Amino acid sequence: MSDATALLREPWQRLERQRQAGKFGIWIFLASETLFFGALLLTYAVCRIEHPDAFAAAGRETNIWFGTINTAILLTSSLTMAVASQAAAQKGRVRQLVLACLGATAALGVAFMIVKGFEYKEDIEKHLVPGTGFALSQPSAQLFYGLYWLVTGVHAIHLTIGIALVVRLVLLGAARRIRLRGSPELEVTALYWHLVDVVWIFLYPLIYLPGRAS
Amino acid sequence: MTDAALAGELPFPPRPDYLRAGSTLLSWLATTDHKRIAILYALTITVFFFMGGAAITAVRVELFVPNGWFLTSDTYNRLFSFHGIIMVWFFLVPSIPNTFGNFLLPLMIGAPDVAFPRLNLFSWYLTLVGGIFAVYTLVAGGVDTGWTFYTPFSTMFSNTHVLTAAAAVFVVGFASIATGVNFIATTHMLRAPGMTWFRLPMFVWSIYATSIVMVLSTPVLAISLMLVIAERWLGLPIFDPARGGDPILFQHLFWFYSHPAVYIMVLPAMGVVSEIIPCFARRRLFGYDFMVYAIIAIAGIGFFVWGHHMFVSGQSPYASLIFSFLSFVIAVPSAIKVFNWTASLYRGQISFNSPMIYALGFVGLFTTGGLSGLFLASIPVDVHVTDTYFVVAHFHYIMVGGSVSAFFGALHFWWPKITGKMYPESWAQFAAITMYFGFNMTFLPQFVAGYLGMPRRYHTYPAEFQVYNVMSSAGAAVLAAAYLLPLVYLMWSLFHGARASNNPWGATGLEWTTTSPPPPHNFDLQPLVDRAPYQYHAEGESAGSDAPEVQNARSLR
Amino acid sequence: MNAIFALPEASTQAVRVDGILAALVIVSALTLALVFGLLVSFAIRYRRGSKAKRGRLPEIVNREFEVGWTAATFFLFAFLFWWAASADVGALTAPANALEVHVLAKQWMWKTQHANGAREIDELHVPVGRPVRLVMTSQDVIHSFFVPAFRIKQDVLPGRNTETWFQATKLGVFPLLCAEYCGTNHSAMRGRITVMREEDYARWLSAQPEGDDLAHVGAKLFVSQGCSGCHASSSAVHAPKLEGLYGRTVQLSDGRQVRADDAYIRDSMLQPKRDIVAGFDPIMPSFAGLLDDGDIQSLTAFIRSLGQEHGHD
Amino acid sequence: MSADRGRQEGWLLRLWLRNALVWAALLGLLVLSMFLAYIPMGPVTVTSGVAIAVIKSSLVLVFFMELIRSRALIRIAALAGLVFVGVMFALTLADVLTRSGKI
Repeated sequence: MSDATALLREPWQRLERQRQAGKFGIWIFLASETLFFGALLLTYAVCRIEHPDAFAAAGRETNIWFGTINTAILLTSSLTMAVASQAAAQKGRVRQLVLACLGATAALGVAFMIVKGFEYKEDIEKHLVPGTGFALSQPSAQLFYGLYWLVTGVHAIHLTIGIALVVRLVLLGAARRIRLRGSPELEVTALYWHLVDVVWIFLYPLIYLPGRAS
Repeated sequence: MTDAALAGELPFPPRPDYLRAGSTLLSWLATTDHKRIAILYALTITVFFFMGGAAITAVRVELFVPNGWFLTSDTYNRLFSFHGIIMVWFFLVPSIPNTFGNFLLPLMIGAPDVAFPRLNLFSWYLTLVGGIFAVYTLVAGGVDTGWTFYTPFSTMFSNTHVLTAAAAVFVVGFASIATGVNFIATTHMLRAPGMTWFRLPMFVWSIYATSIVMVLSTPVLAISLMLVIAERWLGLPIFDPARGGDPILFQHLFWFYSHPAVYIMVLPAMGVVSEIIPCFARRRLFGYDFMVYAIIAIAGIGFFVWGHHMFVSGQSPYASLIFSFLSFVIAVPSAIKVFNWTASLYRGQISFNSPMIYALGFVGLFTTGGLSGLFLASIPVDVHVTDTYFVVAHFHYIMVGGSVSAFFGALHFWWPKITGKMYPESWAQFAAITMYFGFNMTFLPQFVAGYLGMPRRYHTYPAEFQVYNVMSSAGAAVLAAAYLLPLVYLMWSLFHGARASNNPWGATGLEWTTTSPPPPHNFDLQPLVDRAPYQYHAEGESAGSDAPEVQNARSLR
Repeated sequence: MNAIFALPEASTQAVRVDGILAALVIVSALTLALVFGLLVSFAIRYRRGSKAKRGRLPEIVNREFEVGWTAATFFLFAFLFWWAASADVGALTAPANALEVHVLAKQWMWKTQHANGAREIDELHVPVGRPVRLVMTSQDVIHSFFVPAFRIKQDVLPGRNTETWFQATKLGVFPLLCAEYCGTNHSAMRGRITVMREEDYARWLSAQPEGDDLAHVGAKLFVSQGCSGCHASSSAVHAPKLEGLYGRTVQLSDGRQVRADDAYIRDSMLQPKRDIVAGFDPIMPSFAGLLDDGDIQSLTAFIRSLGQEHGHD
Repeated sequence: MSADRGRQEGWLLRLWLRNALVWAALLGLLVLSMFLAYIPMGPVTVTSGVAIAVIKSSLVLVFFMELIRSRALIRIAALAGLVFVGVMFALTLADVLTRSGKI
């Protein structure tokens, strides 16, 4: 009982209701995020419709191995996050498992960022930064890379926030400052993490796959 | 036992109201009480309202003569840009939702607070940060893109502080999203027992619909501004025509937000008016369920019509036809609302307190503004009048004649509840009437000037338009005086006004069943709702009684 | 210049627009009269304490009332849409015999150029009673070509052509304004349209200094930019011939058909790989960045002239 | 006590199994989409990449984000974002795709 009261916040009287509200709230926020990334993808779609060849040529220059490995890493992090969140919703003794899975999730997130860092380094060396000295001759190929840097950057910011939230849960949970079992915060963090994953699932074919067939 | 004891007043120990529940600065700056946050917002937007107003005063003074007389073109452009940015994002968008919505939403549904009180406070701080960016922009020399930030002017050609201005709007956008999330969750999760969806007051419905629009449209604004920032600051080409970028794409993204934003500004105003008219006509709101459907329809269809801002932009003519049709469609629910407000007066007992004058003024001005919208939905007419003063007049009728009138109506209607003080009624009536006439003097001539071909955002203009500009500027002076008046007498009432009773207007909403001002957690007893709103008289009757049925079954009168 | 209280109807489009506008004004005035009339009469009749009858409400069912006025407004608006939209669709394409005038907008001036090469700045002379098609582009930001007396307005975009047309019906001088905010001197970006009799126009045109006409400038570019290396009829490279191309329907390699209009020719120069003509290899390089908007207009005029030489139109 | 433990372990196994299955499907689709990208099929190649992304994200939404077990309200919230993204794409592309042609 005292556990439940520890998790309860103003203005709620029952934890269950508070949990529902938190979950509902984060889903509304995720709907908002859908529009956020949707608008970016729309920008990409319009530019690609107007310049299909330049986008194919530009897409060929990306490193598909970095992209694919990173996608696999994020998908795996979603698995560990899903297990953490579903286990925490159960009654059993699951603290160790939840902590381990959360730790793995954060580690995979960091791994993604490291791979991304290597990829960025390579991109810069290949002169794929728009502006003077850009590697490709078509001017519209710069649109692709303008969007590439922006979209991956915004995704990376989201992922960094996600990693911070997960690490916070791990630290607080390990120090027994909060109870992870049944924690609304864990549920909310997990949903956010999965959305960041979903965004990447869409970015993968748009960034790494154009122009491979020709 | 005395009557008072029966009425449940005595058993409670004396407790301070929300204004007196703490007096340190920290108790305000770190508060999570939705009512205090509402006050913080009110102070913030008041400052911005008068900043935006000062900018446009200079513009109107400059426009007295065709070739300008005390401003350079650059200064002029910065002033109207600043006016637009401040008034749209720092006054109109947060005005009714974040002040009255914040204050009233929990009270009206019988909740102790909003669903996420700390998020609520965070959203105010975001507004403040955005505001600091905006003021910095002004102090540093201003921005001259207009509030629309059209590319490639904003990304490649303007030499002014586009970055900080865009950042200001970007940040305040997230405040909007946070507020929207909060209000939607509050409406779903915290309604008092018995407060079913179709017992919600129209104001709650309007705030709910507004929040949905905020949550789903604002992120697209954020993206459009982020793209501008990315191109300008990081040099990432997105809209650069030399590299194949598409400037019209920016307009799509921008208007995908900015048209629904009009509904963010006007839906809450409709909610306010739907509260005030029944109260002062002592009548049930005519066609409550249709009013609900209309507000949801407006919020939804509002996302489908943005292309009518782009009929001359080079947009495909097929797309223009679709947008034109949808723009006509959205006028239908707006018309329904006007008819219903009017019908609500039928066989009432109408008194003309200042909130009612504002509300009736709203109906008239909103109707005028809405009808002028039909001109803009018709492609051939729009081609002629778009980007002229006709459009300026049109949206000021909706946003100033509509939203700002309703804002002042709400301010007077709920002032006793918020502050516990009554304001001087005849001063308020005088201000309301002055505002109405000043407004029409300012903006009615602009319809004509626009039709005759005066483009908007013109520093100098052909001499034949001078007569209209002089009328406008004279009207603006009256309007400015009418806006300053309430500032004076409302401040006066804080110190010298009579104490307000719990329900000075004899209204039916839950907010009137608690004390004025309310206690920190709103209600001493959890309200229990057993009836629909606006029961000013018995079903099927028409005359209003003076003893309406308030929604709280626990509240004995 | 315009009168203070009325705007001349100086084009065919102006009459159409004013017709719809008048109808809208009448609809609006009637609606306003209805709403204001009801507001005021209810406000007076049912003011607090008045003697007007209250009592039980008459048995008019709410729902039918609501459905009734919803349907009524919907049909009214649908009719207005249909009317305005058909006027719009009817005026979308310029008549085939239209004079073509090129407009180049820049901060903060209008440059116009007639088919024979005569150039004007902030001015445009046109004959009365003859449709004029404007092909417009911008060198910098978005501008908007606005002639109130003709009721036309069209944004002028960088990196793209936009078109509008008008047929002047009145002689006189009419203001030309920029209607899309374009920076510091936006409000000074004004010009004049002079509508002249056909014979006066011809005389005026021939009196203009011998500007190189667009097609000749284009012909020079055709050689200097290396286009002729592949597209000249003598060339050994397998490239589409341009004679008689303009206005023709072209079969593309992916099965689509397009009309070879200004936009298509422009795209073919800037993004040659987008629309490959059936039977040819995608070997043409892009000329984006090498040709500015004026060059493209000249080259397009040259390709047009090739079509005319072969009697194709 | 041990029965209790056994029950818990059985449950844990099911939890891992269920999620691992989804994860395997996701990785399979990832490999498939990379493979398909190298086969020249014109517009089908582009579509296949996006279509697979839609399937993958649906898997994440339904199973990892537990939409399958959520209340109707949550599903509506999730759907709302998608619907309005659809509106934004549909109407913007209505312009972009029909732009060059004049009626």
